[in-house]
Amino acid sequence: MQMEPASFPFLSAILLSCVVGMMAIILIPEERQLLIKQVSGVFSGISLLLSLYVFFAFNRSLGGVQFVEHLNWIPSLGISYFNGVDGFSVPNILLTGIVFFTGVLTMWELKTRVKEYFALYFLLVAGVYGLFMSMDLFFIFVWYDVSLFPMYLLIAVWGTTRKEYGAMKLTLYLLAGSALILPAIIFLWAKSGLNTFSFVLLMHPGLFTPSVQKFAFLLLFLGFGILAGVWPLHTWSPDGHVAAPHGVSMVHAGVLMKIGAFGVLRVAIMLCPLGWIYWAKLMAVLAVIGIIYGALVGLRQTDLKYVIGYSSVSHMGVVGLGLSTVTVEGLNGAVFQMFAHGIMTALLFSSVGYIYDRTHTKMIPELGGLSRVVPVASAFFIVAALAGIGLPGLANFWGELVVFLAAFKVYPLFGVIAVVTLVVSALFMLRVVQKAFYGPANPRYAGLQDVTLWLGTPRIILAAVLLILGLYPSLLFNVIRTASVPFMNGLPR
Amino acid sequence: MNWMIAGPEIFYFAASLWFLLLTFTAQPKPAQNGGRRREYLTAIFLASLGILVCLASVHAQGWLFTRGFSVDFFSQVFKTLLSLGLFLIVCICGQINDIEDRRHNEFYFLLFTCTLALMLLVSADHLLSIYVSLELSSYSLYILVALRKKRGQGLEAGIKYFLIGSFASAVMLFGMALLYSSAGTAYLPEMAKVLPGMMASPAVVTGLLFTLGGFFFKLAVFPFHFWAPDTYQGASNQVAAYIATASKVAGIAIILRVVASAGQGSTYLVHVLVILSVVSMTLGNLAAMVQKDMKRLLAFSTVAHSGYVLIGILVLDAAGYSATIFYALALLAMKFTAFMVVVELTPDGRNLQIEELAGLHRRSPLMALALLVALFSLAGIPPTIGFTGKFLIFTAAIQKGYVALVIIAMVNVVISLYYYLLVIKAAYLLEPAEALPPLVVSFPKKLLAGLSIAVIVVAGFFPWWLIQIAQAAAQPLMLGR
Amino acid sequence: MVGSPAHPVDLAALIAATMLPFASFLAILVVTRGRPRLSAWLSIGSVTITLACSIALLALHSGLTTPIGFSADLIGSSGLNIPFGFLLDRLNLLMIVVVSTICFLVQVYSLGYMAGDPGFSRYYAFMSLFTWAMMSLAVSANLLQLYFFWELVGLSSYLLIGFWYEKFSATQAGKKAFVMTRAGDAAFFIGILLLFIHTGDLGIVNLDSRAALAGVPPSFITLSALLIFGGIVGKSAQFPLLTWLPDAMEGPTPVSALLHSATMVAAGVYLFARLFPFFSMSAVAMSVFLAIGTISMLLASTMAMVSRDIKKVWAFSTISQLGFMIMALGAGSYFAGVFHLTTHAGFKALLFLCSGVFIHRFETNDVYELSRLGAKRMLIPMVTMVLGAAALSGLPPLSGYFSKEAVMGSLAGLPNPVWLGAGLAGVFLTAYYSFRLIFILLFPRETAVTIPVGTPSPPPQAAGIPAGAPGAWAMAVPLIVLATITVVLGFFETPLKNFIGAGMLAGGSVGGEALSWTPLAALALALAGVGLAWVEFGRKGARQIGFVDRIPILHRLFAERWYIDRFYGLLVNLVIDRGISRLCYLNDRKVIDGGIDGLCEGAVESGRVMAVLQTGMVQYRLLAIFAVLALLALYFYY
Amino acid sequence: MIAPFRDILLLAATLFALGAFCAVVRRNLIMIVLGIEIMLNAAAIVFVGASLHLNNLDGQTFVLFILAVAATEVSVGLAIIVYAFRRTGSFDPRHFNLLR
Repeated sequence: MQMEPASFPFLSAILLSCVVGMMAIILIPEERQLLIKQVSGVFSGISLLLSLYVFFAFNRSLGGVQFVEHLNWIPSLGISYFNGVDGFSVPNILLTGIVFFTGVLTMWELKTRVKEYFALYFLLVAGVYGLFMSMDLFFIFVWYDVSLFPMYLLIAVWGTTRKEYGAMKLTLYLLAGSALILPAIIFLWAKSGLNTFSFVLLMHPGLFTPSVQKFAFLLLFLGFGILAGVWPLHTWSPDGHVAAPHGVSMVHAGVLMKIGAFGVLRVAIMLCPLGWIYWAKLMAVLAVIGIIYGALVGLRQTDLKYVIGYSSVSHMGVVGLGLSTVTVEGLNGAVFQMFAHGIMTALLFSSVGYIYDRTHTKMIPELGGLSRVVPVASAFFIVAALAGIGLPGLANFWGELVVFLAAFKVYPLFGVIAVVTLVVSALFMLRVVQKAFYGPANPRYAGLQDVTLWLGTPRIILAAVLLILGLYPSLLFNVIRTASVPFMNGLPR
Repeated sequence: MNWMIAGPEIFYFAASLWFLLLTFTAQPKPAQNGGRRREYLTAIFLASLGILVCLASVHAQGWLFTRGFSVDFFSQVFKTLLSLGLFLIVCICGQINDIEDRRHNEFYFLLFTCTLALMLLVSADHLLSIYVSLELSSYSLYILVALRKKRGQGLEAGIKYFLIGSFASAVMLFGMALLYSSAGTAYLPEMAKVLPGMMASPAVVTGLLFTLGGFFFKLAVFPFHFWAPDTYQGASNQVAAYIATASKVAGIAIILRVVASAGQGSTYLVHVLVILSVVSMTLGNLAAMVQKDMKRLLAFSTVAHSGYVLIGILVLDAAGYSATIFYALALLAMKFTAFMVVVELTPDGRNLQIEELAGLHRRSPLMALALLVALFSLAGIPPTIGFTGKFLIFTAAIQKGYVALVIIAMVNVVISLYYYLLVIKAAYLLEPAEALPPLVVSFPKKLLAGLSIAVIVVAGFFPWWLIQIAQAAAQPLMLGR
Repeated sequence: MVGSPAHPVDLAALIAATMLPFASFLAILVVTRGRPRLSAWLSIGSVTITLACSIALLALHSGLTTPIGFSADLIGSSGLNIPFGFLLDRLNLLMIVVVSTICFLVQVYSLGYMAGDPGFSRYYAFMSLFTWAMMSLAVSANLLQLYFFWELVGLSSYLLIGFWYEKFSATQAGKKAFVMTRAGDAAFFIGILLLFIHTGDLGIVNLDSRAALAGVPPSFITLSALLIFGGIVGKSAQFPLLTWLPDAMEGPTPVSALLHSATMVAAGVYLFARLFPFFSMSAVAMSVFLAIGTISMLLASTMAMVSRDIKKVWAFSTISQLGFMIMALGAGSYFAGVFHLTTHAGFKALLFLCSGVFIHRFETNDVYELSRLGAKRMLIPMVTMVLGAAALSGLPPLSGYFSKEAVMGSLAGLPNPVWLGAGLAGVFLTAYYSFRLIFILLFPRETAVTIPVGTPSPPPQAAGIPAGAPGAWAMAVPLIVLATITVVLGFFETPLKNFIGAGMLAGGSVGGEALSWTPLAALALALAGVGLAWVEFGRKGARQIGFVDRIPILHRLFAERWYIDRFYGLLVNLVIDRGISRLCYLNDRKVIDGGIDGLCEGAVESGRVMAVLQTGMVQYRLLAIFAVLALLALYFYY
Repeated sequence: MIAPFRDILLLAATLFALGAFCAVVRRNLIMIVLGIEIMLNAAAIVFVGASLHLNNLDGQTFVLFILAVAATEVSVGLAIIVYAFRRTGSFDPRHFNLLR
């Protein structure tokens, strides 16, 4: 795993842009709401540009870990501020940048307590960025929790339905996850005997005995799995989605669930490959149940956000299935699906947000006939819904294709179940689109004006990304490949 | 024997004498505000002077009173902590209205004597000096608790605190007697050489257990925690703050010293400590979940935190001790900030209910932020000093192989987050029935709040300089053994 | 790899033919949504270029022997070498010409039909999306690329069926169509994955060559062939998944003409022809295809006999004709299937466009209403309708006769006479129901004919389309062109046979040796069908009630589409919706949530108990302390 | 050694148990303090016995200090109890149960 130090510390610059943005927002007086929004727009734009630069400047041929920044932090325990990106984390950083920028724009019409909202929002995204770029186990855990506690306040204060319950449930679930991760990380640190938390050193094959790897993998998989919405532990995510305001649920569903999957990939799989091979069957079973379960329960929902919540559970099941196949395609497909699902869910929530701000209701029976009244806004939702079904021409298709292909090689039965779910998810997504958007023009919402260009930009960006990746997927696959191929070759059989 | 190594003790002895003299001077009948201000200012001046004296003598080495009173880096670090704790408590004693004005001099006198006693306790190396200094600090605390204007609560708390305290000291004394009888000597360094060999005999073990009982009282560990909820609720806010911070830190110091010297060999002791730590953690967290009164909640969280401290102690090696010292520092900072907010919110000194926190974010954003940071640090959420403390303790524990214990501790962290979030929810979410006036916070208080937030967050992010101090402090413990 | 590499001219033509409609789709949606006229001409312009290119390609490569290929590596992921590219051989050339002609004619026709509709530019956007998807599907070199566009065709059919989304029934039909085709696509997708895992390369040319598949076990070939056939069943509305096509008539009539008669549903048959050598490797699969083709052919024709809605009749007839094509291909005659596909595209589009004119003029779908309102007075549509119906039933001079005869020839070649008998019955029924419709239209009855209750009266068409005069020529010209095609195409059978037959790769019998009497028998049955229709509907005194209507049970069976719809409704609502997902939802709410919330309540309760313990009297506490110390001391002894 | 050290330990242990029992059972605050005094004396006895047994004077000095400190403890305790009596008029610990 060769490392290439960064000429200019881009990764810390991204982190800095979030933290400085937060400070700037805190300093602006509460009444200047527009100024706060503009400042947050500017800073999120900067972080997006930086992550775009990192994505395109990432040397595809060299692979390995790039843009490395290393700083000793607590030498006695071997903890170091060690940032770097490889094939797996570059797409996620770009995803965070996009969802962050569009999330800020989506909440442009927020009126209540704007300052605190954006300050906490920046802190949340700083935590997410930190986790994706850090190569030090200690810092992965620190950033994981940093992104956790603003989530509580964001949902509890600005949330919608059942916000206290949703916020408390979400925070306790995620903290229960961290209650499993921390012992595992320290256990690995203690068992390695190298007195270092740096991920690259711990990845040295043969460092841990198989029994250690199995135990640590189980703890890490359950810990991060809670966040990734693995089947039995997923009930917090629909409640969390529904309770959160749109900007937050964009980041929440779009990126936070990816932290869970990324955590499983980065910490659990790369550090304990034998554990991974041992537990792969369990992962596959839980993932497939998640896929079929999310789609089926989605059928029953009458609240738009619940539908999206359960569809995210189903899509994260696809990611889990990809990870559980212990093959190169499985990893490629899973990481691609993480990216595609992130963008799609962000678009879904952003358009629901727009509709909710106008109609003040998320219940599908009350909506209906919107397509005639606000054609462009509903068009965005329909595009996202089609991406959700996995229609070719949009990004999700490639993720699911590669994952199902890998799944077929290893678990043919699970592959069949997963493909059949495509039909069920088509049914429930189109049913939502039909009930909420088609049908006779609804007199109650006659007065709504359609989305203006400025308000539409976040959704246009997201839809464009979905389309570009749909037509030219190797843009992303080449990056992911640089990390998955060397990792899988080095895997002890 | 140069007396200068006992510099801090001498200074605080002089300060308490000064306040004793002040109590004799006849108070002008109408104790107008000026009088109270004067004592407050002198107290602050003396406390800050005390910090300087402690800092000056940080590197003092040596012993006094035929080795009964040893001064090393470990004791000096704790003395500085104690003087810092006293200074902070005195700062928030700006307007104590739940203690009559004419009692203020006694109040400060007792505070300074208690700090003196704790300093003696920290550097006590002989059973006798431990016993004497422990008793001295307990007695001054009993009276401080009973001083409260509201007769009912203060008095009842005082009685309960006294009864359980004296019971615990009796148990400790009996333990010490047994230890002395079997070890043949009362000096801790010699006992350290003799005791590990005799861990098999029941007398030594029960003796050690009973002795630790006395210190567990100070730390409010499981069997001896009964006094904590009532005392915190009954005592005035400032006294409760003092008990939560200073006396807890001293308790940790003396347990470290005794365990480091006496407890090396025995697995039995580790088992006992594990049982006590798990029970006190779980009991503290569970009971705190249903509390309505803010101080009672903080009391139970102290019981829970003593459980975490015990994990650090039962590791019985340098890493564990340095983690516990760091955790003591963290406790001081976190508890003080929490109590500072409680004091700020109740100028008239009444007991703060959690509902009364409603609308705090609007009334004074700084105090709300301070409460938020303190509670998240108490819960152990990463970017705070509390997390680093817990993290160090857990690394030490897992290195010795206590993985199950750490998982139980983490589950307790989850439970504790639940009730901390209830408090934060009250502060940030609930709106008060009638719009309360915005809280006016004087500039020094704002500065103090800002400083404490900075300490908690900065120590959370760059803890390395504090960890070095803790590790250096842990060395003397290991040297003698 | 794929035949001789295409030189730049072919490549440019191909890219223009396929990519231009996509460009116009994006342009219309983004730029010219506001101006309907401009977007209409943009779309028709791109279709004309596509038509020109495909005809040029056909002319250029008429003598082509080996397929021309071009491929680019689009999805560069490690384990997957799935090149995307174009493939040109005789079958493609024919298919792209058929598709582009029909698309061009329908788009011109829609100028008149859709004039004044609020969603006019959106309609043309979706039309060019469909053209792009269909053309790319026809020329795709790789099975996965074919699947890629296969689903896009499904998407455009969903969008076009549900075009008038204010109508609930339209959106319902669109959803039903999409989900049903999606079910078929799922099977197709699994088939592709199996193929990819076992052979490693999805190139169509590779799959067709017997050598490449030598190592693969035959049982596996049958399995993947059946799975891929699942896709064909879904797309071409064959037996299990046929009920979505009649509902798809909710969409505008030009859409039904283009998608649901000539091109989209034909994609399934095209795929069959495309992989014909692969399928023919397993005899078991071929017989299954034959059986399904026959069942759907007979089933659909029975349903057509009772339907009152003019578009639904033609929809059912499309299903049955597709059944014929699949029977022909299943019987091993490659040419018969492809030839029937081409001719059917011609006259079925013609029939739909004529009924479109009637609906456009009289705004009702009901045949009896149309005849009473004087449909027969409109000269051009009536004549072309009769011509189309004649071609459909296989009367001699028209193209239908030749292709039907080729199909019958292939069936005759089979050892088992059952297929031939079914085929002949099908010919008879086809003739009967098509001329039943013609005679109802030609001989209107003043009295409202009472039909036994239960036939679902067709919903009125969206009334928003004024029967404007200016559009008349735009609707008439395509009719005339299509009519000439149906008449002329029949005589091109032999050159087409040489073109298609010769170009065929190794294997595949080209039509068994025709039994002498089958064409005569077929003709006789067709005439008999027409005669019966005349007796029941054409004669002066006839009460225009079909022989089936007299038997209510049979009538209801056919009207209810053999209760397949009801079965699917039951399956979706009861089993999935109310059954499983309700269970899952309850499980979610009660079991998991209940469990964990219960755990938390338990913790809080125990907290309350602990708190109460604290408030005991002082002495109890002392007792407790002492007790604990004693226990710990005792513990030492264990 | 007049009496073997083990007997002294036994005596002290019983005395300690008696003191504890008295502190726990009696319903009068003063009697509780008295019980605790007995426990302190039991400890003093062990100290004296140990110093005799070990022939070193530390035990004796320890006892002197215990007596002094026990005196201060009683004075502080009784002050609070008398103060409580003047306020609530009863010595019964059951009355002091206001804090929930």
